[in-house]
Formats: sequence, C-alpha cells, structure tokens
Amino acid sequence: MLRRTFLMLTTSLAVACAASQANAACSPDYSGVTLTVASQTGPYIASALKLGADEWTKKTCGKVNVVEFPWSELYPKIVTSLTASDATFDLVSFAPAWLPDFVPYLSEMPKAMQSGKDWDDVEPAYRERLMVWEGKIYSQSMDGDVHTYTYRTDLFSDPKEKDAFKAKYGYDLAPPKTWKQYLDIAEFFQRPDKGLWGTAEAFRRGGQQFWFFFSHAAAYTNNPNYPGAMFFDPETMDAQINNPGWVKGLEEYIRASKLGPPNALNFSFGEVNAAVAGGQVAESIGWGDTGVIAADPKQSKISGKVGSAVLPGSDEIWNAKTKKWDKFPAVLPAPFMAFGGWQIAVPKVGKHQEAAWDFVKTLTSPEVSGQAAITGGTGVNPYRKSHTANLELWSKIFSPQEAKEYLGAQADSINGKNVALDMRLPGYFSYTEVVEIELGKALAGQTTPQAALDAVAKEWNRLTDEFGRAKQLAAYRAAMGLPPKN
Amino acid sequence: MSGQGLTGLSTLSRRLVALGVLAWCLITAFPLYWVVVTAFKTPPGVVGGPTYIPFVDFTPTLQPFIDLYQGIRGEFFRTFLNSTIVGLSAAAMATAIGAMAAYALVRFEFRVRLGAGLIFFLLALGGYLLFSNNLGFTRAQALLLAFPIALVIAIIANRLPLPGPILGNEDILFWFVSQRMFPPIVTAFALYLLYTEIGRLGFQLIDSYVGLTLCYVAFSLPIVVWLMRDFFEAIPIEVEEAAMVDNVPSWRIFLGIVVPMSMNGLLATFMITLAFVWNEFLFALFLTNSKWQTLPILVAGQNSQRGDEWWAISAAALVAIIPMMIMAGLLSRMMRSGLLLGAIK
Amino acid sequence: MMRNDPIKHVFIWPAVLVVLAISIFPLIYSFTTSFLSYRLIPPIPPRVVWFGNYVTLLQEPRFWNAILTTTLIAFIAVGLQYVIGFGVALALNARVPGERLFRVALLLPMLLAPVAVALVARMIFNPTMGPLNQLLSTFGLANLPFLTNGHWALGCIIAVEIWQWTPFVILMMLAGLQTLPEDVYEAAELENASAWQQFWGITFPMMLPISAAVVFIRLIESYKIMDTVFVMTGGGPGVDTETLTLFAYQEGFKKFNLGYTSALSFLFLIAITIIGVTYLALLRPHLEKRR
Amino acid sequence: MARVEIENVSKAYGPYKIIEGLDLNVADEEFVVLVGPSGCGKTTTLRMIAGLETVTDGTIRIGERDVTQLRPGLRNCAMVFQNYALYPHMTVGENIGYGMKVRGEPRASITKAVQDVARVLDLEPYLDRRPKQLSGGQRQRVAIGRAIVRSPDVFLFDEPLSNLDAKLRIEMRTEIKALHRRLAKTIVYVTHDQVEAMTMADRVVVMNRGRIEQAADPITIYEKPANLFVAGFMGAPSMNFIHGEIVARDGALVFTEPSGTALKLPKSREAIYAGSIGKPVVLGVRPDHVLRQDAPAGASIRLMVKDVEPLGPHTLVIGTVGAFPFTAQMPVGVAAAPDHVIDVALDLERTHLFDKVSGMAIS
Repeated sequence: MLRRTFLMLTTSLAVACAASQANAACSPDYSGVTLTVASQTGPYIASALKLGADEWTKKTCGKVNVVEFPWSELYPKIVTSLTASDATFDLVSFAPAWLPDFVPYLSEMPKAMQSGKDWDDVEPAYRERLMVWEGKIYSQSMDGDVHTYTYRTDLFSDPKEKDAFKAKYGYDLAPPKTWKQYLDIAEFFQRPDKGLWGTAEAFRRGGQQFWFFFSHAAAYTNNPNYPGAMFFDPETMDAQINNPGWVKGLEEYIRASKLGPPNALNFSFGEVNAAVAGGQVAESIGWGDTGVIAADPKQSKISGKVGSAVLPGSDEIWNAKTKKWDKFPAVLPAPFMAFGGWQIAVPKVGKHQEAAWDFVKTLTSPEVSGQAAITGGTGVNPYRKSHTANLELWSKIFSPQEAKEYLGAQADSINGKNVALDMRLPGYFSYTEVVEIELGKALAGQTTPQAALDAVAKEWNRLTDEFGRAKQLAAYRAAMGLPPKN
Repeated sequence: MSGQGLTGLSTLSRRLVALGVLAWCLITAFPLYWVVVTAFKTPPGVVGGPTYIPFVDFTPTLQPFIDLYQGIRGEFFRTFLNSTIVGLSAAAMATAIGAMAAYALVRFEFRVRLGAGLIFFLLALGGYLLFSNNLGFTRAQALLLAFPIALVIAIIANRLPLPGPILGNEDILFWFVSQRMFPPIVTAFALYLLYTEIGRLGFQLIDSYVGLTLCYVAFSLPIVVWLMRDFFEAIPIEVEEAAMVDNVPSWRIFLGIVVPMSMNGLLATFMITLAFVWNEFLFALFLTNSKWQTLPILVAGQNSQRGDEWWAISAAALVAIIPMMIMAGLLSRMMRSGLLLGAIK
Repeated sequence: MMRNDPIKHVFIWPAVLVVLAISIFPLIYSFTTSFLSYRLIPPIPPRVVWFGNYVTLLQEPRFWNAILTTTLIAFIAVGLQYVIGFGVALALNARVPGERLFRVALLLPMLLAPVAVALVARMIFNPTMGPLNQLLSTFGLANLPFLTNGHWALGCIIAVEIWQWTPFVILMMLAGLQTLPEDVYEAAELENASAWQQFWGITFPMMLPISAAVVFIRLIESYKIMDTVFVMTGGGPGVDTETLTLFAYQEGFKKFNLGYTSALSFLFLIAITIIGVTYLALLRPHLEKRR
Repeated sequence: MARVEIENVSKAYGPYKIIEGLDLNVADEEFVVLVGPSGCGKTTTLRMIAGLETVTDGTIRIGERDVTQLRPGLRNCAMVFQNYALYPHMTVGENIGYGMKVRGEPRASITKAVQDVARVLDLEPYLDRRPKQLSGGQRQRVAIGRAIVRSPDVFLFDEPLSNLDAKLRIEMRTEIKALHRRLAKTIVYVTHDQVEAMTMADRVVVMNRGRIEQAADPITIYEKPANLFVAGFMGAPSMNFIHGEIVARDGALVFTEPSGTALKLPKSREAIYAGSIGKPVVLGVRPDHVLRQDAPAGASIRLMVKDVEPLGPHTLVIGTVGAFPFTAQMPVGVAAAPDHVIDVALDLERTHLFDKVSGMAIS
C-alpha cells in the first residue's frame, strides 16, 4: 500500500519535526504569503511538493498551495499561463524538455543559491547540464531521472535457470551488458503458460513510450566521438533519428514489445511497475520508481528479490559525422537520462519571487529530498550525491544487497561517462508527437522501422525549418551542453 | 399507455423482449457496479485480476476514500464544492435567462433584418481588426470597443428598411440552438485568450467564479432555450390572457403564472443543465487553474503519468457520479409522470 | 397570439447578450486567426498566409484520416444507438415486466462525465486484468488487443459511445411513443395486422420526425467526440482513433499552432454543416410526406 | 356607464381579412350574444374588445374611453374563457383573489371580496382546493368568480359553457342570466350554440364571415330573420328551404317549385311579394310551421319520407320535397313510414320568403 506507507512516513516526519521546532520563530518570516505551485496530479511529484510544503510552512509560516493538473494538461496549462503573463503560479514544476519553451518567462535562480554545500551536493549531470540553459540557471532539479535496469534476483540466481540459459545461449545468465543479451533473457523467460513474461516496457502513446525507445537507441547513437549527435547533427541540425543506429534501436524496442505480457502495447510506466511488482516479468527497464515499488512488500510480490543495474549498452555506435559504425573495445553503456527528472522554477510575473526561491531551497534540501526519495509514491528519485551515498536512509525499504545494487545503478548511470541526455528543444511537443505516432504504427506492424523513422526525420526537419534552423540549432547545442557554434 | 401493448405478440416473444431489455440493463449496470466494487479494493486486489463480490472474493477497504478525503489525490473536497457551486449557480442562471428568452420567443413577436445581423457581424469583425491591427489597441480593448459599437449600429439599422429577408422567432431560435454546433475546442481556447486579455484590463475572469459560470451559462443556453420553448408552448395561452385581462403586468404573468405552471419543465431543464455543467471537461480545463478547478479535471487527472491506479480512479469517479445518480433517480420519476413529454413534441 | 409588449426586450436580451459576448469573440478570433501562420510555442510572430492553412490541411492525410475516423464513430455509434434505443423504448412502452426498475438504470449513463466513463471503460477493457477478458477467456478468447489494435480500439470507442448515449435515444423515443394515438393501433388490431406490420406501418412512420431529430442531435454531438477518445486511447495506436476534435486539440494545445487549428476548426464547422444540411435534405421528402 | 362601441373595425392577418368594417354598439347593462359558425369572427371580435387582439383598423370605445390602443389590463374588462383558464397552481381562493393581489389591495379586502363571491357562486366549500380537484361546472364558476371580483365595466364570455355537459350547461345558463340581473353589467357573450344565444341574450348578434348578419332581440331573430343565413342558422331543427319562384296564378301569388309543389301565398303579404314575381326565391319553412289538419288545396306539400324520429312530445318526419330536404314536426302518432309519401299542410302565414340572389328576406 503505497499511500499508507507514505502517510505513515509523512506523519512521523511531521511529528518529529513538529516536536523539535514547535516554538521556532518564522525564519525567514513569510507568514501571510501563499505560494501556488503548478504540478501534475498526485501522488507522484505533487506529494513530494506537499511534503516540502509542510516543512517550509513550519520553517517560515508561509503557505503553499499545490495545484494539480493531469500530466497531459500540465504543459498547455503552464504555457498558457506563462504566455498570458498571468501571475497565477508562483512556481511551476515541469519536465526539463519544456524548459526551452519556458525560459523567456522564468526568473533566474538567485546567485546565492548557486553555491555552497547543498549546491555542490547536486549530481553534476543535473547541476551542470539539465538545470542550465544558455549558461544560466532558471530551474532546480527536484527529482533525478535516469533509466536503469531491474531484474528478479530469485530467477537469475536459480541454478536450474542458469544451467538452462547457458545451455541455450552459450553465456552466463546475468544482468545483460548488451541489448541483445537483454532480449535473449526476455525470450528465455517468456513463459505465458506459467504467468511469466520476459520484460516490461512502456509502449502506449502518451504513456512515456518514446523515452523507452530512446533508451534502446541511445546505446547505438550516443557516440562519445561526436558528442551531442544523438538526435540532431549538432553542426547542421539535420535530424539523425532515421540513421542505422536508431533503426536498430527501434527494431529491438519492437522485439521487446513481443516479449512482454499480452497487453504490453497498452503499458505506460504505471503498468510496467505493476507488472514488475506483480512478479509477471523477469526483467524490465525504467525509472528508479520501479525498484522502490518492487521492494515494498505491501504492493509487491517480489520484495527482497529485486536487482538493479545500469542499462545495457553496445560496442558499436553510429557516428553521425562519418556516417559509419564506430567500433569500441568494450561495451559502452549509454545510460539515458530519460525525462531528466522534474524541475521546479519561478515565473517572472510571480509576486513572491524571494519566498518562492526559498521554498525551492527547502524542497530540494538534502534532508527533505532525501526523505522524499525513499518514500514510494513521491516519484522522487536520487539526484543528489547524498541520496545515493546514504545507505542507511535506504535500509528502511531495501535489503542491504538490494540497496547496494539500486543505488549503485543510479549513481553509475548518472555519473556514467557516456550518459545520454534527453532532447530539449523549443517546440518539443511538435517533435515528440510525430515520434509517438510513428512508433505506434511501427509497433502495430503497419510500417517498417526504417519507414517510420524516415517519416519522423522528415517531419523533424520540416519543423526545424519552420521554427528557424539557426535558432533551433543554438538551442539544441545548449541542451546538449555544447558551446555555441562559432 | 399508447399503442402496441405487445398484444400481438405471443407469450414467448413477450418474454424474449423482456429478456432483451434485461440484457441491456445489465450492460448498462455492470460498468457502474464495477466502479463501485473497484473503489473498495486494495491495489493488489485490483492487479491480481478481476474480483466481483465484496466479502466473497475480496475484502473491501475504505482506503481509496480515505485517500480522497485526506487530499492525497488532489483537493477533492474543495473541488467537489467548486463543482457544486458552479454547477448549481450556472444551471440556475442558465435556466432563468434561458427560460426568459424561450418565453419571449414563444409569446412575443421578434423581427430581425438579416441585413442588420450582417452589419453587426461585419462591423464587429472589421472594428476588431481595425482597432487591434491599425490603432494599436490590445485584443480585449479592440473587442470591447468594436462589440458595443457594432451592436448599437446594428440595432439602429434594424429599424431601417434594409433589403433582404426578415428573420422571425423561428430563426432566432435556430440561431440560439446552432450555437451548440460550433466545435467547442476552439471556442475554449479563444475564450481563454479573451479572458486573459480582460484580466489584463484588471478584471480577472480566468480561474474565477464569474468567468467559469458565465461561460457555462452561455453554453447551456441553447439547450435551455430549446427545451423550455416546448414547455412554454404547451401552456394554454388563455391562462396568460386571463391574467392580461386582469391587468397583471407581463413580468408578473411570467413569474407568478408561467413559471409555477412550468415548474416541472424548469426543474428537468435545470437538472439536465446541471448534469452538463457538472460533467464538462474542456472549458473547465482551460478556464480554471487552481481555485476553481472542477471534478472532471480532477477525475481525468487520476489517469496520472505513472499509469492507472484503478482503485483510486474508481473512488474518484464514484464521487463524481453519485450526485448524478441521485439526479437520474429524480429525473426518471419525472419521466414516469410524463413531464418530459412537452420537451419533444 | 403573439404579443408585442416592449417588455419582450427585457426577456430576450440577457440571453442574447450572454451568447453574443461569449460566442462572437471566439468566432471572430478563430476566423481571423485561420488566415495567419501563428504559433505560440516556439513564439513565431503571426504572418498572413490567407488560405495557406486550409490548403495545407486539405492535403494532410492526417486530416482526412481524422474525418474518416470521426465519421465512422459517429455514424456507426449513432446508428446502433438508434436501433437499440428504439427497441428498448418500444419494449418499455409496452410495459415489459419490471420496467419501472429499469428506468433509473437506463437513464444513468448519459448523466455521467464522459471522462469518468472512459476511465471505467479502460478498466473493463483491460486485456489481462479486466472482467471482460475473464469472461472471454472462458470462451477461449483471452487477451484481445482491445485498445492496442486500431480496429479493436475503434470498436471499443464505439461501444462506449453506445453505452453512454443510447439512454438519450431511449428517453426521447419513449417520450415520442407516448404521444402516439391509441386509436390507430386499435384500428390496426381490428384489421388483424401483425405486430411487425403495425411497427412498419404505423409506429415507424409516425415516429419519423422525432427519430430524425434524435439522430440529428446525436450525430452533431458525436462529431465533437473528444473526452472519451482522449482518455481511452489518446488517438492511438498511431493515429488510428484520432478524431477531429482530438486532432485540433493536439495541434492547438500541445503544439500551439493557432492559425492551423483555427483553420481546422472552420473546416470542421463546414463539415458538420454539410453533413447536417445533407441529412436534412435527404430526410425532408419523408418528413413532409407525413405532414 | 359602460357602453361598448365598435366602429368600423377591421382585422387582418397579413393578406387574410378576418373582419371587415364591423360596427356594433352594446348598450350599458345589455347582454349581447355573438353567435355564428366557427371562423365567423365572433371570438376575434370579443378578443379585440378585450385587447387580446390588436385592431387593424377602426375604433373601439368602452364607456366614453377610446381603448383601441390600450393594453388589455387597462380596459377594465373581465373575461371568462372556454377552457376556464384557471391558474392550476393556485387554490380557488387564490385564483379569485389574484387580480386584486397583483393590484396591491389590502389582504383583508381581498379575503372579503373572495368570500362574497364564493357565497354568491356556492364555492365556499372549495376555496382551498386546486382547480384540478373541481368538476367542470365548479371550475367555470371559479372563472366567473374571478371575473366578478374584478368588478369590471364589461364582462366578456368566450364560449364559457361549451366544455360542459348538456345538463350542466342548462343550469349554468340560468345562473349566468341570474348573475346578469344581479350585477347589472354589460355582457358580451360569444357562443356557437344558437339555443344559448336565444335563451340568454337581450340582443343576439348573428355573425358570418366577419360580418354581422343581423342584430336583434331573440324573438325578432327567430321570427323575422333578416336573411337566409340567419334563418338557417337560428332555430333547431333548422329551417327548411325550398327553391322556386313566385308566379301570379288565378289572381293570387303562388310559390312554385320545379317538382310541382304550388303554394298559395297569403293575401296579406301579396303586396310585399308582388315585386318578386318571376324572380328566383327561396321559401323558408320552420319544421313546426305545419298544421295539424288535412291540407287545404294550395297549402300542402308532398313529403317523400326518408326517416321518422319520434321525440316524445312530437315526431320529426324527415324527407324531401322535390330535390330539397325537408323536416316536419308532426304530432305523435302521425301515420308516416319511410318510402311513403305524405301530404303535409303548412302554416303559410308564418313562412318566410327570401330573394335567392341577395339572400335577403323579402319584406
């Protein structure tokens, strides 16, 4: 029971804090201030915001009102409110990919917040890349997101399974290093008659589908020899999404859809978690929530048997510049920072700038965010060094072995040499919509992977031209952490 | 009862017909039953596959409702209150002014020259373009200037002997009803822009009671006018004439005689309008953002980013549905006494 | 008698003003915007393209697909609603046993929020955990791709539309049936007409005007379908279940392509008008014969 | 003083003229009944007096006031409708008192007025009932009561008794007449029932196609109908008409009919009829204008019997004279059977003669 746990934790936290700070004066004093935060419908993220809100209220006497919108409405809601210069929201929580669209309307983070212990504690992948836009900081990460690999240790350590696997595939059953191994394992455990299937990923339109696809493709397209060329050529802004690396990724993504439960095509990430926690699948990829939910005995049939690892990779990566496959001496994982973790920012028109940033500080402080990270249902995954370093914090929900693997996978992914950044571009929705549509066709077998991706590439190039190629190129380079061209 | 009393049918076919209706009832009822039972399930109870009867194949829990009450899935209580306040007042206002208009269309004669209508539209359009593009006004200012000017000129023009056909009451009625034909999607967005522009002039309409209610009143009016016209036409005119001869002023005839006489029709219309407002999604989505969110937004939001949590969705849906269930009961009672007959002649 | 009392203006103007104020702006705004190339995100200043948006749209396969999908949903759903609704109304009118009990249940679906209904439908149609799957698996038809295969998904949406809106047809048809004169049936009874003959000879023709109205209302409303599709499939798989409103929604509020969306909505309005006018033109001879 | 003067009034709906150039004066305290077939304009005329229909042309005065452009409420009329037009949501008492309440009269005086009226109309036990709980006659009395409290200048009745059954209708007739005597007010009463018109009116106004055919006291109407229409409309069973011509034969004027009937017209009226010799005329004979004696020569017709209707006090013999239908009121036990021919003696002193072309009585 997700919420029950959450409730208990919040209450205990609240009681503990109340006891220690019962008579503390409001400092800084924001009594009379009510901050309105736009967020998606809870419990994910919204409940983390409420958790932070309670803390902040205790500290400053200010109030926080969390307003929740359906995920699919959050972007239009924020856009309409920002473009109308409407002072409804003092803070907005959002996906990093939307940042480019929002930047003109956001205020910069106070310089004082951009240093110090808490600042340095934030993982560099967030602090130096996702939170930055054209050299400036407009937002603060409040959640860390990277795709990792989850598997069932009971199956993987079963000697009978190990022998059978080795006999069939000629190598040891272990967390996969390559996507081919990933598919082999899925195929091996595909046993519909026993209620066990290979893997679970999200395949539904509007159900976080394309991030899973990107995870597959990242292994073949995020080339360290030509950085930032995963989605577009950073020199010309030509769409790369139909190159052989992407096609291979898509082929494997489609293959994975056939090695999952029968309704896998209708899975969003929520169903993935349910399938993992229900013990229906042997392995899975997805965000950190999967591990936390699968570890919770109240909602999981496999608690205590959850293993985690970095995403599979590849030793061959497509080079967009030379238009050739580059060979690497060893398998190079390209953990994909899918979505990139929720961020929170302060619109310029907000009336309580100072208070808003103070709330951000409290919300993302190591203590409050650390508590949120281990609470199932907040949707908050590690994004600070202190989150992954503090094993003791996690022992409440994980066994020591689980905790080690889980935190190891999270930390290794974020700090991975070849970590793949998610796409961030103005007009993001226009770009991803066509991906979703074509993915749907390819998954349904209505079109070939190559044709589907060609269609996407054509539309991407058209959109880039419509929005202004130079402008988009500059934005894309900023998003990928590349210096401005010339 | 009229006509075909199934007398021509054998007992067997009579039973078959009854069976068919029963089947349709089951089809209708099952999903509702399903929501009710699912709302009392625990997460594993849902994920583990379908279960049907509480206490027999699963143990019911109140947890989903406790979650709702505690606001873990959004501010349910306040949203419910918002829906109630907006729903009741918008339905009441729409019924009131819609009924007045319907009465006027039934009992008074109106003549509008098509030319005057065109003048209004062209002046409003042209004025809007002129003020906003050439004279540097904002959209809202341009509109607020162009609209009354166009209206006044059109009213004056209506008194002139313009060429072209003259529209009567039936045409005005059609104009009202045809408002329902325009796809709501663009109306919603344009209305959002209008509201924000007016908001810049210092009168907040977005996320306000007035803005949302006004919009619902406007979009309920076509239904109200259409339904109420038929109810009013069913009232014997002599009753009103008797009052006229008795020197009862028109407004008093309407309030003191017509309204009480068509009370059932008004109630039915009110309830239908309430259901429309209560369930409306698109306008609520665009015109509210925090204080005045309504239930459908919250319910839709239960379909959250991280997948379906059916127990919670069911509980939320149930809260939104129950008032409508009560209304269905009331309406069906009215239906039984044949009160809705007047609506469809 | 039509009176001519100046007070009539007091009665009608509030409604006219409210409708004018709330509807004239959207009309003018979309009309003018439909001739612009105008995006809000990323912000591109408006540029006049005259009929450019319309031309692009008419060449866009996705637009025609949306029209086709919407038309399929509207016509199949409304057709079945009419048949089932008429049938149930006839049965109820004939005082089927237990008819009083049925009425509340029969009325309910149309009063529920489409959003909630669609969510419930998703539970029912879940191919592994839903009750429908369990029922079908007893017939050996497990795990049907209800919402993941284009044709199935369309079928499911139509099924939900029928579930939700047949009550409306029942309600109207029942009310209509109750106004039919009894003596005609008595005469037919005396002439020994069978129930079938009575239906085609008397009931159906006499119910034609109200039938036409009911079908018209439902058609127009069905063309605006959005909430149900939005929640059930989001238009997927691919764009197989994307309706006109959903298409407009994606273009307008996800991509903020305002000019294009406005043009789309005007084409939409034209399409609805054409369908409505054709429908009325086709029916007119039949309706007038009855007068 | 509440005379009603209608002067040259016309009413048209678009191109359709309902009433043209109507003139009618109703004296104070007079009971005038407008009678005529449906569509003759009688109800429209009444509604124009009430102000419920606008007047296309002409003037209407009540008392000394020109009310042509006045709205209904200001004309001080009270109207009683065919379907009672009671307010269904009010009790009998409220129905009667509503007009006073609207006019803002004190509650005490309303109660008193309602009580008085209820007493007069025998409605006291029903004051708290709703119209739905009353019988038709009671409802009509409530409608009349509502008119009385108004204490109007003119009472207008629009076919008030046509929804009642025959017995009740006769009772109410008497009541309304009694009421008229007691209230001594001007009454304009519309009906299509000529018996009602004859029994109640001080003056009957027979209307047809938007025109007044004849306005006179009931006896005059009956005995001296001004034209074929009035003659045929008033009286039941209605007057028999035989078409023919007047010829001078053997020093007398004789009415002849193509099939051979020849009736010697009374000497007393020869002077009047002399001008019509040779012209087509219509002979009007009321069914009761037959003599209970054997027919003298030249005063009888041959009636081809089709049907015999024994009514009790007398028997109607229905048949044809030549090509014209003819009904005769005969004594009980008359020897007549279908398909037989009998001779019927006419009281020629009381027959009417009309000019066929103009339809006017020849007098």
